[in-house]
Amino acid sequence: MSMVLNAEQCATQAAAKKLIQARSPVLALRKLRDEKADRGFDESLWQQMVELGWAGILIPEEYGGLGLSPGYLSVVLEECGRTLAASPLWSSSLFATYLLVHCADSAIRRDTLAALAAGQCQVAVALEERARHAPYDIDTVLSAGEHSTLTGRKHFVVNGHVADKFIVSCRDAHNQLRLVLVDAAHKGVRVERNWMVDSHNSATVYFDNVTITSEQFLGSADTVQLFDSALDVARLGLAAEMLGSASEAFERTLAYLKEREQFGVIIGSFQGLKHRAANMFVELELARSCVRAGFSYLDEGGSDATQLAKLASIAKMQLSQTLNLVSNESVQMHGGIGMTDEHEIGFFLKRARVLEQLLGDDVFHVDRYAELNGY
Amino acid sequence: MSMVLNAEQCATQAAAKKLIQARSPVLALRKLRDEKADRGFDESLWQQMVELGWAGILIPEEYGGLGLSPGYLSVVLEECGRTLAASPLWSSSLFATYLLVHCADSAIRRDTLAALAAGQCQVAVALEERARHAPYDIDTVLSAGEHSTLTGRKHFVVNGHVADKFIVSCRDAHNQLRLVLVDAAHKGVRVERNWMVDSHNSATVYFDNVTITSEQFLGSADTVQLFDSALDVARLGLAAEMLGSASEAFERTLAYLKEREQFGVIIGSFQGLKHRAANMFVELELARSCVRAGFSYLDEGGSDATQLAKLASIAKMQLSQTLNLVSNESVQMHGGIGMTDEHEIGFFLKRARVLEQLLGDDVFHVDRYAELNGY
Amino acid sequence: MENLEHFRRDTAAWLEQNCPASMRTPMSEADTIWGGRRFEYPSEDARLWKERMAERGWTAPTWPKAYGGGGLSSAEAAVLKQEMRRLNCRVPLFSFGLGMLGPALLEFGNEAQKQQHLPHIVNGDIRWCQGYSEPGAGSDLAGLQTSAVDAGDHFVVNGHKVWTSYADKSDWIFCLVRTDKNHKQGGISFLLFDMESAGVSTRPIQLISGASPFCETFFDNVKVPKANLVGELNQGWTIAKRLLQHERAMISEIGFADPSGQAAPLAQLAREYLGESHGRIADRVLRADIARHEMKTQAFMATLQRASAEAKAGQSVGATSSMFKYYGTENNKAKFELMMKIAGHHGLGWEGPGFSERDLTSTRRWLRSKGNSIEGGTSEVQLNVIAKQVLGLPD
Amino acid sequence: MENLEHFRRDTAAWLEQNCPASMRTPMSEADTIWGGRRFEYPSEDARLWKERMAERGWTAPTWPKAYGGGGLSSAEAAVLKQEMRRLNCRVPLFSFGLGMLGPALLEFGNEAQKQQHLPHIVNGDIRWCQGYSEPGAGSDLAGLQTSAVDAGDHFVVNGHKVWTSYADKSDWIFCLVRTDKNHKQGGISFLLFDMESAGVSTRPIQLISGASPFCETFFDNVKVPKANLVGELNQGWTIAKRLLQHERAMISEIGFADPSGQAAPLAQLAREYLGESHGRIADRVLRADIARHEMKTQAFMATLQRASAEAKAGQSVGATSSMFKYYGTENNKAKFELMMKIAGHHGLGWEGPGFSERDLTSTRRWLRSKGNSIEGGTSEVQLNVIAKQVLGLPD
Repeated sequence: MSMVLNAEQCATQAAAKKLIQARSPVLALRKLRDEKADRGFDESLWQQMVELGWAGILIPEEYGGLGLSPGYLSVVLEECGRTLAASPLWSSSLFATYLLVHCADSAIRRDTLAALAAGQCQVAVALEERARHAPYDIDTVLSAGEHSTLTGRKHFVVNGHVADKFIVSCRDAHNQLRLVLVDAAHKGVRVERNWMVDSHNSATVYFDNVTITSEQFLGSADTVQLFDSALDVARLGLAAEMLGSASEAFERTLAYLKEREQFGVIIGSFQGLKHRAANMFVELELARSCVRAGFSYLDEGGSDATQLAKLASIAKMQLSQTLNLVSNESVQMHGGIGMTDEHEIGFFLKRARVLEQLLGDDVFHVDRYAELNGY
Repeated sequence: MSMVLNAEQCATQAAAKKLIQARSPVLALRKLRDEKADRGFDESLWQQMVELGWAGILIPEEYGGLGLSPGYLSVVLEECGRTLAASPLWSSSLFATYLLVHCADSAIRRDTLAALAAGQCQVAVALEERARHAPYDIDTVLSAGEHSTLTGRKHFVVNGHVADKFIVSCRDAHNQLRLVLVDAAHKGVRVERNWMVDSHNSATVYFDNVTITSEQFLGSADTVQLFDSALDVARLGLAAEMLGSASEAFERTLAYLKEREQFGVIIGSFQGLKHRAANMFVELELARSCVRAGFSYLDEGGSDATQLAKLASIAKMQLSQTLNLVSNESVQMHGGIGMTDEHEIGFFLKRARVLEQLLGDDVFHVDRYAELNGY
Repeated sequence: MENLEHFRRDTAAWLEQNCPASMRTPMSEADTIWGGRRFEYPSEDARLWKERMAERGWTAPTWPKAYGGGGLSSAEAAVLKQEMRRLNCRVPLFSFGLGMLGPALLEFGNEAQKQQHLPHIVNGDIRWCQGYSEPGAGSDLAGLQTSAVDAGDHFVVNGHKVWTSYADKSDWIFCLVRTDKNHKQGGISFLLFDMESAGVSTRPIQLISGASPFCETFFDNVKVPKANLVGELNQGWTIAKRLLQHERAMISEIGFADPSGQAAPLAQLAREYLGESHGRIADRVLRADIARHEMKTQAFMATLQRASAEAKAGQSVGATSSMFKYYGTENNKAKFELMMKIAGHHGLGWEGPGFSERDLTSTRRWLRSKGNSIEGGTSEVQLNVIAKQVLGLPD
Repeated sequence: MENLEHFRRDTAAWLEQNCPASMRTPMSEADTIWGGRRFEYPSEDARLWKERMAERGWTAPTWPKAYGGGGLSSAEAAVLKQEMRRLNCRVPLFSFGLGMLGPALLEFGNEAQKQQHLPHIVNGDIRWCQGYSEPGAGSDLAGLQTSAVDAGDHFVVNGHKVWTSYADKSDWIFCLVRTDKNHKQGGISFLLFDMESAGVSTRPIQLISGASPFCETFFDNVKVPKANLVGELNQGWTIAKRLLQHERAMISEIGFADPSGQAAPLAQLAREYLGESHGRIADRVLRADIARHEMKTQAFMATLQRASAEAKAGQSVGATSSMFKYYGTENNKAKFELMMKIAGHHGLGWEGPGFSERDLTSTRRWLRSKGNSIEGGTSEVQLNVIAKQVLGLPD
């Protein structure tokens, strides 16, 4: 595996950093929060992202996308993580788009991909029904019969209240996992926005006897495999975003350690804090390697599902653990000022726990890794 | 609970400290090891302990003992822990004796107790058959029929090769747990001494169709309860010994931190080491409290088996964790010299892991505590 | 001893007669009677109960009668406390004046200051706040820069305090100020002044967990009469240190005394959110984490018991307050982190209908817990204190 | 490029022809060919193989031919290594002379020293050991006290070294000595001398894990000719630092390259010792600990890969050797601690028939692993280096 970014990815990252630092600093998230912004993200910034092609990175050129590998999106997500920027990039342009790109051909798929690439549509994946991540432990059902109907309740649906369509996981009459694409405007769909600790978008979505036609299915016999791969790619995307957040929180804290004086000295000169900072640095280096390993595998066309699963679980575990550590240490090392809402470091702590829980925290992925290895 | 030692216990502790520091410093264990001493402990020291009444602390006065509560033995064990002193105090005078004192009356019990108090007999409890502590996961069987016979294999039998008798756990024809008292000299009993990392005694004991008569049974319908309580008392005894070892290793390391110079300063002035030392101190304080809480409960006649079980599991968990931490940090903080056999600190590391595993490490007791609390 | 039993009977009888029924129900933090000029009593009973107790000086039972206190011996005060607890009587008045300034004035104040301030504290007429920390003086409190400059018969105070609890609701402040720039600890004085003085302003601090009692307090050429200096000029550090001991002990209790009793035990939460298998919490790893946490908490509580028993037996180990502050707060933070893991999605709500009240409260409490290991002396400071004072490690 | 392929073909052909069959089997640590005056070759093939390689200078492929080396370019040396690996050829000679002293002499030695020593290192005639640490100079190596006093045409060396690997089996020593008491780093010189010199004695060090290659080495008025000084007087620290970089890199590999391949994976050990339930390791907590450990190890190995890729791409982050030394050794210690938990009673054997060979080996390896975070710069020193050199935190 190459383990390093190629020149184009470096360029994409530089462009992303420039745009996001300028247009979406942490202050932007604070404003969205304080103003209780309707959409929960900056629509004009999003359109700029679309113009840069980011919404279509994964989408084949025939549908108006760039047809690139996920590694190109990872560097953008990492930059989003640095400023905690809110956008549909992860939920719609990575997670949902990956599912649509990789499912069987159909008119609905073609139309949706074209709309996604053009930034005219957003899709959210509605999967969670339990307190903790459990993609296969679901009660949402698809009734049998000539006219299937979908009934269930999904929560923790990222960007759910601004989505035009949902990809919904459910079980059919044979208890098989199915994925269906449902219009948000469809009769029987109800969306309830949740106000989360990290001020990012999340919703509860209710499906009450929603009529489903055969064109709405994603995948067929291979649904589980498709869903698993998409989950793993999405987990790697989260890991990239978390890497950005953890790096930024660490760097801000490091700067504070070099600037804050107590007892007549710079507090960064205390060995107790130095050793903790050095240990965080090492964990961050491991974290970066996990993210790179995962995306290198994808970029190089790796297609073994188990290998991808292991890489994704390692990355999500390492990033969850590291971001947890760094976000806690950041507040502690900032001292009193870190506890104030006025200071930005607390935003990293809040966002951290959401990112940790999304698609499984370290406890989930440790268990899964053991499972994948057959013990 | 009183949580503090009474005046007599303080006096016992002082006497124990004096004798053990003088007669059984760590150097004594080294000698036993290097000379591969037959008995594995100092017989003359043991006789002195017997003369001081320690072998009979738990034994009623009618059998020649002192009839005291286990707290009196705990302070002696703590002092033994300080110098890693080898003796049958824990295995025979606490664990086996507690079982005999609390089982139903019988001639064999009376005779054995009298011999134990007089130091004329040593009893070892033979219970383990698995890699990790698992008192109820056993294959040793007691055949049905007129003449019962005992067949099985026990390992990790502390002081097994010097024991005159064994208390053996087994399952009868109804799959009920039974405890039987077996003479080491009995036909069909074979003892194999093991050379352990801590240079203390441990043996594998084989029972091959050993004839058992009804007088040899300890307890009857209440065997499980008797065994559980004895295990818990023995666990508290280990915790007391571990408290001594951990305290001593910590104090030696602290002294080294105050004496060793590198880079022109006392290494104990480095904040990184200071914080770790302070954290160890706190864990040791918690450890001491757990030991005191357990023995206070016993000394005050506490008789609720579940309460005792919780106190014992908390103590064994906390001491296993603390001794693990302290023994590792002690070697690391001593640096290169801590790695040499010539220095005594390594003996604490070696003994630590044995004490941790005996009757369950922290992982075992955490699971048990959850079980005891019904979750 | 006989007198004490006599006192107990009289006290019980008086309490029975004078404590209104509504003041004998469990109270939450929101029911605290702080007193002060602008305080609005939640009920007539609350006011009555405070007045009756204050009249006897029993809001400050051990303070001398001369200053409005109860004049009780510590044995009598203990009996009063026991009887109040037995009869479920609410605390009639709680304030920093009673808990912090009063004891300091009794020890360090002059006669005029005691006469002037103590009776108003006992009555709850005046509510006090504490002006200690500054933006540049947190762990290093003695580095404070708020200055009091001698201007003849008064000082002129300028500066900026932070973490002033309830500054916006208080009437007076006891405040550490710098009166000598050339000596650090030896250049600090302890001043009292009215928050209504010209030049005093406050601004509430929003925490990561939401609204808080904390304020920033600004002093812009505030005139303070010299009579309001407690103790000698430049000797305020001694008083400050005495007060900090009280504060530290208060915060370490956070971890183990869950005053509201609202928090569900972790195991119960886990059953609910993680489900069961074979009668056990389904996720065995989190189950073990819960058990381990509860065991550590038991070990910590046993240590509190032992310290108290040893203190009685005269065997105290020293620096126990640092140990309790350190472990209690770290353990409390660990509890909330574990709770977050158990609650998963449910632990991530901020407001609105998607989450239960319990979920939303626990999110805020998780965030608030991060401050425990910072306020009242950081964990790092506590470890330094243990290393130095208990372990004797060199600087 | 064409030349390189030519070289590859020739090399492969030569190796095929000259490497004895018995030298193309897997080797264990015990098969290492150290060379030296007293070395006993395990077989005639081993001697032959070393001699044939040494004759071409291929025991030191990149050293100049003038000193007996192979004179290969680094590209050619890489090809040689690849071909040897492909054909399973054993390493013909391994020594501190080849790995440590040789490169130092090439960089810092004078012509006479190179002529005198390098050919013997290439041939394996002389075995070298390293005299660095002292009882009072561990982490603070520059605090060393072994003195070399000027006595005209020679130095007189007195002192006490520890952790001298294989001192009892070596012929010569490269040694740090103090030649100026008034300057710390600037008072150290780098000397070479024969271990058969009068006044040199050694004593093997027994470790907590048992026998070891380490020795204590004592110098009692040892005469060393001045010609044996490498570099300038009092400039030895520069050479020492260069050599330490090599050592650190070697030790950090301990954690991830299990050379013997004997250690059973933890999961396999757990299946055996803990049993299974529902097809999984029965103890779910230890199962999770194992998985977490293996994941962290994978993350660490990915970091080694990335560092190597970045170094090639010229993006190196710096101080990577400290990071690898720190994490590799701590992770290795954690692995053995976990193994101890899994093995329970089986992990506690020392010798005798009650335990399997695997069990006994793992006990020793667990104990030996404790030294990993001490030797070659403690974990604390590595963290200091990272804090200073990478993070730029002040002293």
